[in-house]
Amino acid sequence: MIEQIRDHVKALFRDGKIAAFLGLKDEQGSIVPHLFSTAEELDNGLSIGVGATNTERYPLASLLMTLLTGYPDKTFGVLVRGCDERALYELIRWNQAATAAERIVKVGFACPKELAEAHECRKPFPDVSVAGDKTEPVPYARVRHVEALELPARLNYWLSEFDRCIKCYGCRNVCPVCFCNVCTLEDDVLTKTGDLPPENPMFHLTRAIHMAGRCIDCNLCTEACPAEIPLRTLYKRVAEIIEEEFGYVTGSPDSGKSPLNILGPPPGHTSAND
Amino acid sequence: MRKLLEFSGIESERLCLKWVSSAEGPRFAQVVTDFVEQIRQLGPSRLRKTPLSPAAAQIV
Amino acid sequence: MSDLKKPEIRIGVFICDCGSNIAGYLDMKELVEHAKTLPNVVFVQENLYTCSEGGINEIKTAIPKANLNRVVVASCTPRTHEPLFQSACEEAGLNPYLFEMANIRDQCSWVHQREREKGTERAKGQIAMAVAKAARLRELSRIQLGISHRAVVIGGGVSGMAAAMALGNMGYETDLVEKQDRLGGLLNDHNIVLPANESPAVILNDLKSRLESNPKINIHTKSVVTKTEGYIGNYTVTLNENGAEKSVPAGVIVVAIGARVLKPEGLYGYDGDKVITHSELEALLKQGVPPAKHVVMIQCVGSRCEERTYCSRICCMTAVKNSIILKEADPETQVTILYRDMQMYGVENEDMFRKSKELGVRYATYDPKQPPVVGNGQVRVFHLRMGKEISLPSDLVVLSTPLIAQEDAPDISTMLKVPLNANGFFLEGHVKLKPLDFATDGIFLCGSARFPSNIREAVSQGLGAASRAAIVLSKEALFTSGIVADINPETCCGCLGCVDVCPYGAISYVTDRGVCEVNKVLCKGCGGCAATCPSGSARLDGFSNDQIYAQIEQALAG
Amino acid sequence: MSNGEFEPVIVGFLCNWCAYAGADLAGVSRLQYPSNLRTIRTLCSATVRPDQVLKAFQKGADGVFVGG
Repeated sequence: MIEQIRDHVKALFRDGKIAAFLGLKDEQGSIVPHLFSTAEELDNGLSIGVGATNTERYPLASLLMTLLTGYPDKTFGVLVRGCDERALYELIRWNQAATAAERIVKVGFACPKELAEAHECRKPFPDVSVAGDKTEPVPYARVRHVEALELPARLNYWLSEFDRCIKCYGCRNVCPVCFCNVCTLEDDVLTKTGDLPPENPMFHLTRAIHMAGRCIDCNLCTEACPAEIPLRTLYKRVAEIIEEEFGYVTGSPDSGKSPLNILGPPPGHTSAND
Repeated sequence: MRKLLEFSGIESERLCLKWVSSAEGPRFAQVVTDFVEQIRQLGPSRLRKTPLSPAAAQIV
Repeated sequence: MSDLKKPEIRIGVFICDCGSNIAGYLDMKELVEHAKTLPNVVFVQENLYTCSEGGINEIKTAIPKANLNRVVVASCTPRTHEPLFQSACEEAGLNPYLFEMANIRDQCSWVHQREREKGTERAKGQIAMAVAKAARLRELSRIQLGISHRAVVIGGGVSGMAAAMALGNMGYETDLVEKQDRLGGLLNDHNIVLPANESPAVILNDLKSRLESNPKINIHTKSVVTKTEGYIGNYTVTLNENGAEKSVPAGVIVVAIGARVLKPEGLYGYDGDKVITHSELEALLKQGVPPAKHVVMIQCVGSRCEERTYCSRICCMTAVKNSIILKEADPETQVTILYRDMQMYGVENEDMFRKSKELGVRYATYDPKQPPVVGNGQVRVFHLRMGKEISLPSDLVVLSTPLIAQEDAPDISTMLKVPLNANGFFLEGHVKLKPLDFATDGIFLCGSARFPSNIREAVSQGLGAASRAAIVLSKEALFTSGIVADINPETCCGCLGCVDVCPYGAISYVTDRGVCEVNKVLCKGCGGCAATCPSGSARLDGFSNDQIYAQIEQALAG
Repeated sequence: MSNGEFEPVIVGFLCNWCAYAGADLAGVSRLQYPSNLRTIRTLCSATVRPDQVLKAFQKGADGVFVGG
């Protein structure tokens, strides 16, 4: 699989289609994001992560945004899994790379079955794929577990989870679709900064609301959380609600405007007198 | 929003969104009366205890 | 920006008895004592009537005397009295946006008349909330705008003509823009207009000559509006007149583009010869009565159906009118009207309906599930009352088709950023309260562009729209409200959420800086942007997050 | 204050043009309703941010009413 990707990216370099390639690199055993600037460099450590259930995933989509802004006339190749591609779709929809969309060359690959299962991935492959065999989406069951609880138990469940929060903002920092320059969660008026635990459930529900129509279900937040708060379960349900209410699926290429940015009567609404 | 509250363990009935036009005084009174009654049935919010408990009040 | 550098916040609270309206139901002493304990409150006064001259003077005196920099009045509703108290603050040298009201009458004493204690508790809460908000108020300023005292009326039908005439007579330079080569719109095609029973030419010629002789009115025929820019008081409208482009300034724009008649292609064997529409019948009647002995009229053709759910309102009276004309020309002519419901509202229409029956016009209802069938010189229809199919001989079938929205309505809607409804007609600002206004300031609406209307309605709406417009034009200058949104360019991440949300098109994206910006003239202060902004960069002055949070905290402090 | 019966606190966000006016009209008509409501005037019900609703619950509101 890695060979296919290497050859493909080399061809992109050779044809002058990309100025550099944002991928992963094996640096003496640790896998880190890396910007490959020549075709030759690809021979030295290009990686897509090690092992079938590796945890070496990074928000490459948000790193790419920084590159696109920093080099406004360059085109970049980028390694994408299903989740990275969803993040890119969503970032483009939110105008974070709308004008730069044509400067992104996706080099996609399908995640192995074991990885997809480990993350219960809803679509473990990108639309644009050059390597790997597509595997089946894996359903995510945690939401139903929480729903099986009685209301008071649910609240207790969440409060006990949330109260472990140490406000490291890791969930936000790793999130590929968190693009705000300032974060509401650091707004002193909403919730005092520095207080621990944060005002719960408000603190985490506020973030959950901001994830509505944005979360692309990559699971990086839960992975990043040192307190092991099952944030994804919360955001997953939020995404379900958005889909139930508005028929909107985040991270798909053609869902149109975000439903949360439409105010006023839906199309077809008529005034009361006709 | 209501679905999120529900998922978090807060009764969704605690949030009420109603369209009341400027010409609907009686409806406003009725809506509020019904809503207050509904909340009475539900009992105090479980979140209320935290800020209003004597211990918390002392800290404040 | 530290709090230390800010001057101390000194709030004065004025609590109104409103005679016995408030004092009769709440414990005023307790309210006063409670208000004194609230943070930042340095002055509390009870007034018999705060809104009276005496009460206002007490506010004006107290501001300098107690060195107040925030004022809270606890009394009735800000919806009626806020401007009064704001101007009192302004006269005393305090920015009017440093004022806040607590509604302890309309939303407290009056609705809790039987609960003195609990009502007093609520009033205490509402006052505490108002004080908390007041402490966080910021000075805001209004923007003064110049005005172009001119109007553009789009559409030279009877409604647009009436609007232009009224505006011209009031002395405002008015450009009347008509896309056809003559004024009058649909009225040109009519045969006879009731109730005066006169030729439409009489009305049209009168209107035309008066328009033409008014030097304030510029008539542009064969002209279309191609572009509009600006905002209330300061529009620039670009016209294409006979192929030549030109721009005119306008303070207001009136949309009077009317409607058009649906051609019932494919319905009931419509052929424009033996099966025609009422407007085609009227064209024939102008030449003389057509030689038909058996006439069948079918109502609701292409209306009140799935594609067009509405009733076009004017077709019933048109059909009845034409049936009378046919009957009066030759009593031997058989006229039958097949209908679903007859809509003959008003005294004159009802009289006309009765007269048609006296003349022998026959009426039969049909079921839209079993519509009439036209063919072979007859119309077959299932007669609901008789419960069987009947066959009517016919040498002429006349179809009542609805007025439908103009083809260029979507273009004008996009150009002026004003909405259309599902049927393609323009959507007014408020069904009952703003029937001639759009939600966008400075743009008005009349006639069949809004909904099929008869001549009288079209004229009265035209006159109404003109007087709505004159409210703007008669001002020397406009002041925007200080309550507008603001986007912090430092923190805006350019996601365009606010641009999509804004119902007034007041936010634009500044491409080179990658941020969104509010046009404070267009902004109505609805705060939709503030609610959708993920980064909290958009803020509604006067209703900002910290102010609302403070109110929430106070509401729950008790 | 508490005399046994539970008195909920309800925060009401009222749109200036609709529900706030409706509430005023209820007052003008002297329609009686329970006094558990604390109203906050907003300029449009669309401005009520979800985090404001959450804040109200966080601070212990037993109910939140949004009137458009």
